[in-house]
Amino acid sequence: MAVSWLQRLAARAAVPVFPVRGMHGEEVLYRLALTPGIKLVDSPRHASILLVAGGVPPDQHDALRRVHDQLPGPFATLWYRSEPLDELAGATRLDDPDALPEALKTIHRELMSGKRGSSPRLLPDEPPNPWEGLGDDGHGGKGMMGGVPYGRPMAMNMTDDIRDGLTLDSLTVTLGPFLPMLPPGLTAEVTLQGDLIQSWTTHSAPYPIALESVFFQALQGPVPIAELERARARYHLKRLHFALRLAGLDRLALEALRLAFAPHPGQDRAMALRRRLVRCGFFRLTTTGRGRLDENQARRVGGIAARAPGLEEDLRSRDAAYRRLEFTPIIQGGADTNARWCQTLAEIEQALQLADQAERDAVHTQRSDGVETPRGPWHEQWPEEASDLLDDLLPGLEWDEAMSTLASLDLAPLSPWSLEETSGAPVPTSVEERRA
Amino acid sequence: MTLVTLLLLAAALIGIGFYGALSQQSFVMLMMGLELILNGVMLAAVAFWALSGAGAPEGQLLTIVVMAVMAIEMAMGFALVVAVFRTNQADVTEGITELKH
Amino acid sequence: MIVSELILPVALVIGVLVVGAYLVAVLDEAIAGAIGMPRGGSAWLAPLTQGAWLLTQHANATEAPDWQAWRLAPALYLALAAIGLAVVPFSPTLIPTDLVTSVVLWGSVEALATVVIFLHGWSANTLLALIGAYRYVALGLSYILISMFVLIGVALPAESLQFSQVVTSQEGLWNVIRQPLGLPLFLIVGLGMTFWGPLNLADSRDLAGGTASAVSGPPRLVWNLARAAMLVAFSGAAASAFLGGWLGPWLPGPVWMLLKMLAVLAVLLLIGRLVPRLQPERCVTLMWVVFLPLSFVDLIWAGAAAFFL
Amino acid sequence: MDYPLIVDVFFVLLATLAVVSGWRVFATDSMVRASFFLLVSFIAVGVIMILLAAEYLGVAMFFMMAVEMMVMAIFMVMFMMNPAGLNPMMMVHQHKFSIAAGAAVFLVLATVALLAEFPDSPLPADLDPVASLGDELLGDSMLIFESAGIVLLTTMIGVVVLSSHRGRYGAADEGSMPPGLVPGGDPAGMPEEDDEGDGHHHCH
Repeated sequence: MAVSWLQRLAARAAVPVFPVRGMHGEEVLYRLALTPGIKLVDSPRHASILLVAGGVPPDQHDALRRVHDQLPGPFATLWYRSEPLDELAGATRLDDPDALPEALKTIHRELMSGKRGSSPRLLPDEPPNPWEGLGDDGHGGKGMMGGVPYGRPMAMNMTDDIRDGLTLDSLTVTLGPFLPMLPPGLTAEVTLQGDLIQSWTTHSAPYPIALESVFFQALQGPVPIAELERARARYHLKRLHFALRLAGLDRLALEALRLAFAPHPGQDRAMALRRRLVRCGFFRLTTTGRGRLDENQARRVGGIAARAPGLEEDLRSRDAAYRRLEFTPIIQGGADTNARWCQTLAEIEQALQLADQAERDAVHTQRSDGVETPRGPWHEQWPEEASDLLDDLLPGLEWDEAMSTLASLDLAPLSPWSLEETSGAPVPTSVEERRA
Repeated sequence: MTLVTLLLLAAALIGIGFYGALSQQSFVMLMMGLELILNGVMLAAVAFWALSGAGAPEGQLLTIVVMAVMAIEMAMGFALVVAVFRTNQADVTEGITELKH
Repeated sequence: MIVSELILPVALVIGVLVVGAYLVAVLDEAIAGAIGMPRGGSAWLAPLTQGAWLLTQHANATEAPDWQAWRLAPALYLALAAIGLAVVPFSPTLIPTDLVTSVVLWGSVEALATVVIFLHGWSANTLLALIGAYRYVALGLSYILISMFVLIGVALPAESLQFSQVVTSQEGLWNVIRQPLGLPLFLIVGLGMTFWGPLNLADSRDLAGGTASAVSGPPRLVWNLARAAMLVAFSGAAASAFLGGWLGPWLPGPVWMLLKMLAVLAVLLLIGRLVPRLQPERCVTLMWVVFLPLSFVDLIWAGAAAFFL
Repeated sequence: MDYPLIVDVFFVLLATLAVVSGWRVFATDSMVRASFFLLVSFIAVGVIMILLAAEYLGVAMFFMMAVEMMVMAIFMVMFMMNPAGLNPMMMVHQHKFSIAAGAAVFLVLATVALLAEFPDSPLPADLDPVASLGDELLGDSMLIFESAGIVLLTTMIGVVVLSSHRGRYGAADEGSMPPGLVPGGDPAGMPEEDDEGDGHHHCH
């Protein structure tokens, strides 16, 4: 029984999971990243389980079907806090984050041993763009020009090149909403020339992200600054995790995540993390001086992106309690990717230091008319969703620069629900009251 | 593997290269034809060196020179393609009716 | 005669490649565990289970790929690794292929690897793989030159283009000391030709796996195997060119050779885990502006050393 | 000179490979494939060279051609509208004449090969081809070798000038114009009758 021997071995492999990041689905993925025996992969071709984490809006179900059909058989789906597609009504659905790792492992085992059949294909297996070539030799047009042989124009360039003066072939594609390098939910039509982005048109904004409930409580009344600041550090550390993973620094990415989930993260650990990042060359080799925001853009994005170029916008400095802790906003001198990461790391350290200090003296916030969220000031209105500024920002960048710029910018709108509500933790009552 | 068979192979490569160089409209394809001709030439040179020239070192030297010629041909060819493409947006040989700009 | 000239060398090359590739996977897993990545199961078993899983997974199709090239590219890359290892001497007598120009042949393996990796990304007919392929060409054309100069440097004191002569020439002093710039530069070449760690521009995470992003099942297994095998072949070349190959006291030659290869592998895998991926533009700039001039310096140094020592 | 049977078998295989892939260069739709078919043809010829004891030249052929064809493929992608060969494509002129010319060249050369008498003097047994080549390159023929080097260097400079985006008086695609001899004057060094306009832009 050679086959069953192979299958038994395959069943013991680390479970390769391709996560579709739906609305509020990210939190559970951070936990999965720390789980041994589970491997989150970047391409659906490399996975045996499609994990749909969080809801997907109906207008993106077609995209979801396409991702689903890209998994090579045998594969299965698991829907975490998400309604399975109509065709897949029988698929496993799960709402309990703690049961997720075990469920994934079980599904993988069953799939390998043949107990569970592969998920059915949802779309017909036919070319999306049928042959429409015209002309004597199938050039697809008159003479040698024009025509759309496979639903795509011939590789000719009608727009001007923006870098080296050679107008060469350009390639127009639609990216998102589930591409793992982009913020979840973001879709864009992108024209590329080689790996140079020539144009970027954002079609739909990223899904809203949930803040921890303490930020909502801060608008109701005094909250402990220690809690607020630790929540802020956690938020930034999770973003840092994403960027470090993108840069191929898996180990430090996990270090950032472990720090985020530590019960009492200390400032010294954040400083150690920063030192290790400097030492391994993250700032010199990977981040770039690209992705520069002008002042208006920086103000629109808010938060880190605004403070990095030197706009001292921070609601915390209006609060007397913060002033007592000797809080002053940190600023950097640049508006590029590099400066934003320096700013992020500095703010993580600052937040953890404030938390330590505030905890000693049990300091609470004093003003509750506005709160400085990690995403920007939340005063009378929400921090604004700003993904359309990518249309101006990204053209002219290489793919890698564009992706690291995207990772350094926090453009998603804020969710009206708190992280605890969306990820299944007990909801503090004050949030419920506020909504009622 | 005799001198005659080697030379026949070289002749075949040169013939195909000749066809390509004459028939192709695209510059880059035309250059491929030229390269194929030089391929045959190099093979013939090495065959003579090994089987008919008693290992005279000039036989190998000739091949090295042909390789250098190939590199030069490639580089100049590509530079011309780039220059023509800049002005005419085309890479076909008919694109160069005048080469001043 | 057939046994000694055909079967033994082929068996040696295949054996070292397969065992070496397995060890690369185990070593990488062990390093990952040692520096604090979550680990499920033993490092010894992980490559086998992963391989078994890839064998059970179906090979997928993309829209209108260049089928022949797409399926051939992983196999060709593996074949290149085998050719590269075939010229590496394990002892004065145990040399799979003792070609007179083996150092130059190693250079051609590097150049052909660029072609094969480009083809792998190109033929899948998907965006991210294509970007990976383009990027790799830029990197490949940069590291080939560096490698040429470094290899000419080791051929100088040996007065030969043969790896076995290069090893013999190191009896007094290993090249790693005689030409201090050589090994670091050559390690960069090695990272480049296996697109490993900081130089993983072809299959990087910002491209969701790059040239391998659209490959699944057995072809992906071959591709992963070929990458590991290429690392092994490279470690063989580096060990013979700079670390004195089979030379060493007490132990028999082949054992020394294998130990040195393992040391080179360990260094490469450690770099791969600790250093972030270079941004492509910065990478190409570094290659041409810093490392290429350094390789000139290395060559001049090697020439002067060969002349005066 | 007699080669063992195994060498003859290899030669027949490699010769077939070289010719077939050389022919496929001009018979494939995919331009990238065309450049790599040419590479295969070169590699086959390189292996034949190694069989002929020209060990350095054969191996040099591999790496020279690998890099060259890689660049060629990239240029194909950049300049051809059908680089992937997804559409059938035939871009030829004077086709019949070219076929006839190619066949004629082959026939003439083949006749020469078959009819001419070449001296039969194989390699001396004690010859070291690599060392002999090296001695020649840096000995008697040093001038030729160094001239080739100089020519290559000149080519590099010329090529950079030809293909550079920046002209002496500004970007090439903006029509580089020398400045006037007096401020605001006519461009210096331009013939009077050179009227700006349609003259230059021929899109076939």
